Amino acid sequence: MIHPVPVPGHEGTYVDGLRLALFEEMERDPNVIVLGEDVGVYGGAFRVTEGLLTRFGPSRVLDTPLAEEAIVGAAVGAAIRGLRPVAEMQFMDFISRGFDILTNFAARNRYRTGIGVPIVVRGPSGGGVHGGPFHSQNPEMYFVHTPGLKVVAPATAADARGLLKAAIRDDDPVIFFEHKFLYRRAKEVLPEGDGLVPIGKAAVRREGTDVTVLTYGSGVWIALSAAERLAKEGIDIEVVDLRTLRPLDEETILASVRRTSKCICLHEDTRTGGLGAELSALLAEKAFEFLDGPVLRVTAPDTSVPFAPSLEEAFLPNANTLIRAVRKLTAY
Amino acid sequence: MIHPVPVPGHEGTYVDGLRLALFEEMERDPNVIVLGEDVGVYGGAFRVTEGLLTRFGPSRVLDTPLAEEAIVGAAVGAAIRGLRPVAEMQFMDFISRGFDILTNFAARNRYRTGIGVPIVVRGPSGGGVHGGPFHSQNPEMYFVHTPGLKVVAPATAADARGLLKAAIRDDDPVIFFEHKFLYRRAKEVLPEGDGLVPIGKAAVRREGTDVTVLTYGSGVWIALSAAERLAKEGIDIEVVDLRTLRPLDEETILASVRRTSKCICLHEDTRTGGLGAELSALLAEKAFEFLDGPVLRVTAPDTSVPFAPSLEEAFLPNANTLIRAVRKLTAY
Amino acid sequence: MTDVSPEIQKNLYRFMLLTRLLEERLVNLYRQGKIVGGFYRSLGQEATAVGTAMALAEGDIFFPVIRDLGATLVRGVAPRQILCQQMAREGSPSRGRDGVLHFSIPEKGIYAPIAMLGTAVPVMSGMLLADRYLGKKTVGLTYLGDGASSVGAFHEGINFAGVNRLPLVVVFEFNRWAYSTPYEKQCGAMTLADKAPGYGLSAKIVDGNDVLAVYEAARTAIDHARSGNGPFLLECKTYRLKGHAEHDAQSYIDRAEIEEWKKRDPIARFEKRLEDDGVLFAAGRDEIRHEISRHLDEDVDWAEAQPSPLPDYEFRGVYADEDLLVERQQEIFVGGDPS
Amino acid sequence: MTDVSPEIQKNLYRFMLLTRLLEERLVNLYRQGKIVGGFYRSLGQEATAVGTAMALAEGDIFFPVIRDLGATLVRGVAPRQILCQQMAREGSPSRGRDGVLHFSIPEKGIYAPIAMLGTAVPVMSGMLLADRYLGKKTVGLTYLGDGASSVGAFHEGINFAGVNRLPLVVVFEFNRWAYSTPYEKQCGAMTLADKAPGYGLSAKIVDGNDVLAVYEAARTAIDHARSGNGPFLLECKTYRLKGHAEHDAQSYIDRAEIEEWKKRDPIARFEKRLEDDGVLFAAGRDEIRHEISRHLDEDVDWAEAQPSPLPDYEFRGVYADEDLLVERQQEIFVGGDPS
Ligand SMILES: Cc1ncc(C[n+]2csc(CCOP(=O)(O)OP(=O)(O)O)c2C)c(N)n1
Ligand SMILES: Cc1ncc(C[n+]2csc(CCOP(=O)(O)OP(=O)(O)O)c2C)c(N)n1
Ligand SMILES: [Mg+2]
Ligand SMILES: [Mg+2]
Repeated sequence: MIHPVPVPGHEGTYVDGLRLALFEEMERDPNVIVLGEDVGVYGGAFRVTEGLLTRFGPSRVLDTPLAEEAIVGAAVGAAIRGLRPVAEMQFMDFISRGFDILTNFAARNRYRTGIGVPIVVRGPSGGGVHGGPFHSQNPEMYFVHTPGLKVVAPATAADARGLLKAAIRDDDPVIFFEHKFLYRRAKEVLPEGDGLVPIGKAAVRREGTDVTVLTYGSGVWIALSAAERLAKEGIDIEVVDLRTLRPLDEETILASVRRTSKCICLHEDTRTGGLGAELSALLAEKAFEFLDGPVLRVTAPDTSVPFAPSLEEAFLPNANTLIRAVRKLTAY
Repeated sequence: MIHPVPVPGHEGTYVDGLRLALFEEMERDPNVIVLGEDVGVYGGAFRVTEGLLTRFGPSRVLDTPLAEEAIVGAAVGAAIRGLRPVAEMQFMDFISRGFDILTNFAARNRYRTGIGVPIVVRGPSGGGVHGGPFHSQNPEMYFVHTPGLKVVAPATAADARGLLKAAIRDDDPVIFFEHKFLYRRAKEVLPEGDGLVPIGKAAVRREGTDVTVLTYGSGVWIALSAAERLAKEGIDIEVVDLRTLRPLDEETILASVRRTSKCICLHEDTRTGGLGAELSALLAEKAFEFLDGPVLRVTAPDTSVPFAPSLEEAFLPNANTLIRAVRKLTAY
Repeated sequence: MTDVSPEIQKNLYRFMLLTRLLEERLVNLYRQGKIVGGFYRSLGQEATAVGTAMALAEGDIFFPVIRDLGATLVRGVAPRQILCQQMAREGSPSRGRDGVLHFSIPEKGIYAPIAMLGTAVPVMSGMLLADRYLGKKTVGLTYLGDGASSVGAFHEGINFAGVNRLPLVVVFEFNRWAYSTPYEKQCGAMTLADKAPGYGLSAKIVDGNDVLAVYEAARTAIDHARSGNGPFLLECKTYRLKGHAEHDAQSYIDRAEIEEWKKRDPIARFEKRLEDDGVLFAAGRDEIRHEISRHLDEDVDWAEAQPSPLPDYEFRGVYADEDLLVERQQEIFVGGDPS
Repeated sequence: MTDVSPEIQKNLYRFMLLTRLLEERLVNLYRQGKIVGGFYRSLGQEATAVGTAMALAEGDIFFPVIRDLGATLVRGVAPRQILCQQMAREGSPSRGRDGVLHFSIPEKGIYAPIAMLGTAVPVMSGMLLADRYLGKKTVGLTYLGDGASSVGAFHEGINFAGVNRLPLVVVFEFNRWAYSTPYEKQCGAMTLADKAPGYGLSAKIVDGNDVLAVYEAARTAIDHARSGNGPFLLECKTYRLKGHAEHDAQSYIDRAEIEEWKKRDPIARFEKRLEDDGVLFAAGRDEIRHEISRHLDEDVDWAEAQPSPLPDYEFRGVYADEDLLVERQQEIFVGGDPS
């Protein structure tokens, strides 16, 4: 029993957005293939690829051995010969096993040889579901730091669809971080039409005048819920959903911070060397004169993601930690 | 014909410093072992382990198969059972193949299980010798971003010795980035005595009043040569050699920047998400009120390290690029 | 006839049964929403985990993977520790920091693997290298599913162990499935033991649902390794009677296949054999079962009464120097106040 | 007697000789400091690279590694391209961005590997998967040293290729050494071909210094792969007569071993055979040699006259959109002025 394919113009979850994107792109372009562990018969550990095998057959939907380097490597090779492979990591934590080929083969091939590698490597990242240290990671920065890759991290169902479609059509390797906590929690009407969302463009999710919060993935929802509570205190924050982490949408980021003059970077990834660092450096370089206070970071602490719900809750940034930072910054 | 073991109190190169550290530590502690590709009979591709096999025998100096994950994994296992393994990567670029075990096993073991993993993974990084995209990388940020690891990057011969000794004695996993361009170019008298240099302490290599340059590895020498030329223009820069990249010596960094009020982060690693980002964020958080100008970054651009000397020269940051940034910042 | 003592035979039985009954309790708790994260059963595979672990000597070491609950019990882990572990309560050997069987109890020779399958092989090789250097006669064991055999870390690790003739026994828990992926899609070799010549190793295939056969084969493998003959690949042919985890209804498997394997249930088979050989009869079995059940009831009550671990908002314990970077961690809670 | 045509035999000879003479030029340039980076010879291994590449059909693809200069020449790479590549001059197929044999010329079926040995195997598997899907009958070939066989990526890639029955031929260039590491320390298996059963593959061992034998075995392997029988492991037993690279004096090797292998020089052996079989005599060989030498002299002069590539201070070409991030790159030169 396969769940029906989601339909544009109707409500769908984040997973629906991803599924729809895969169906639409595979329908549109016969060179799009999907490979990964349990993506075929089973439809993926989180059911993102459900129904693809039935519709597109085993030559386009491949159940692979348990071997991420083979999955990523095969995707790279297939891309070099003209296909548009979408490789699933069962959990994004396991991308560590494809790290070498991603950062050294996929990322550098165009610069070295002129031949692009249009792959998408996608899968669930993030915490909040008690997955413990190896099923909750946010390993995006390893790839943001690697020239040649693009990194995308949608926060909404429509973006999950629109960005995945854009990632598949992109001529460069895209590492696509889905957030598993949002898989069935983020819902909305999926837009009519092709719903493409361009890579490299941030979205202002809430306009505000006092503080800009730069964030992505689960952080967007944290920021929006904090915004409501802060509004009651008369503090008006602007929430920028970065959506693409590499390349950053400097225009939107800078426009917002130049207007609010205060900025907090919020992410679920650990602190040191996280995206907040790059954002802070960018603002130092390009908005220094506009800043009326220090750029703050609200992030996870520098540990592994603990397993017990009580510990994980303390580990994850949330509306409270963000609100405290906003208050501190507005009081500055 | 093995080169004689370097002697404290005499001049030695950066490689001599490393060799001396290995000899001294293996002599001191029978639990120190060395493993890697060609480290035994051949003495290492860059001769850092030369003579160890003769002195300490094959049970402590292991020539391994060509397999970095096995090397790193075996080091981790040996450390868990009480040894202090020093694993060589023939080039630090190949650490990508041990990435999973380093970032997931070694880094997280103490937090997860209470059992520490006192390994050192060391090897040559950096460009300037026309090694091309895979023999010139500076992959330090992947490890700075990983909680549980320490990251060290000496710039001088004495530090190469003193920090390697400290790394071997450290109870946590240390990723030790040597700079191959400095291997035979950096020379000085290696101090008498044990010459230990503590992890986590930066060194002010040159005091100055106008601009702080935060840097490490090859950057230290670039900054020192720029400083001389800038002095002739009446610009007085302070050069801070970070030495340890994780944990950062916040005290020294902040003291310097609070004094000079201006800061440039200089590194050979690529720009986006490089250490400069973390330093900039740190200063935003803790020295915002002291800054009289934007924190600038002088780094390599976001590409692979190109092979041709003409291209590599354009890629690597140098005294000219630093001087231009200093002038811009002092004029701010 | 076997030369395995009745005492050991009864223990093999006891630990298989304990595994099954403990897992049944855990399934109940799972259904009540009390288990944290997924729950992975070893139903039908108890003989492999128990038989191999029973063959280890004091001081030997291993990494359990998802279906090796039985092995940890054999080595003396208390059911209440497992219950706390799976419910993420105080008293769990991982102190709530990790899940499933990811915990280290060095005194019992148990080490926490990471989730990345296959990585245990190079790490175990290093552990054995160290022990040999330190003059210990340790044998080390890694459990690997048919799926895990595809991981590059297995290759690098077993090759390293082979060259260094380390006393490593790889137990292949061949249960035909890796999540939903059948062996035909996992590997082109007839059997996993066929990998042995590629590393110059010895190997043996054993009926993984015959606990006596597993135990005897494991003894041979362990002796081989301990005697300095290098690693040994022991392939246990067994079957995963349940889905990958409790949420998985196994809809991708032909029911007939499952029914066929149910007939080879390792516990029922061993009961018959114990009876045929005159080692243990219905009354004795009932006694064992009742004793286990009684203890498990107490254990469940006790474990359910344990609190969740209290968060340490300083996030200590990442480095040997507990205070290292703690100040930085506190900044997360802007101003150091976590509340 | 062989059924290989005299034409092909002469070509096998020509390309082995071209490889050797070109490398001799390169060594000279190396001694003059004109080679950028290290220089790696294939002296003594020419038969393996040339014999295997000659067996490929038009449209087939491969990744050359450090000792496969001969294979690239067979596929039509011009010596002057190699000279420019090794001197990092304009005209090098990698445009000065990468070194050694790291360049891609898709029309000739040549793809640049990365330096991380073994990674070519999964990537080639993907290339062949794509070609099969696109209806092409491509066979792909990866060269792997005995050292490279230890890398996890080889394992994952060949297993993937085996399960998918991809038309992949792995040529093991078994030359006993990986840098200074002898095979005994590399792998516990008798031969690399012993890895085949572990993936359900066919394999063959061939005298890698007998170019005809290599060619014939490669044809068999390639036919096998192209006919849908899955990957084939072809182990060529050869020997690295020089050090790992020019800087390496091979002091770790017993001279007698090298002398022994010098006697099996593939070019001298083939010369004798050609003569015995009446295919090519001294005069014909001299003619070939002179022609090659004359061209190489011109090529060296030409290549030495080429300029170094000019830096592009905007560092374009990292992404498909050439302008992407270029502004950011220019900031490196604070203010956009690189001079
Ligand atoms: C490297 C890696 N990739 C993916 C996973 C996710 N995963 C966990 S268990 C599993 C299936 C394991 O199959 P197998 O090794 O046969 O063991 P079994 O479950 O059958 O006991 C998968 C895919 C993982 N743990 N590690
Ligand atoms: C993964 C990886 N580790 C280390 C190296 C460094 N390295 C380059 S060639 C080489 C030896 C290769 O030996 P082998 O595979 O036998 O090939 P051969 O040189 O004998 O042709 C080494 C260690 C590398 N290129 N890749
Ligand atoms: Mg299995
Ligand atoms: Mg070799």
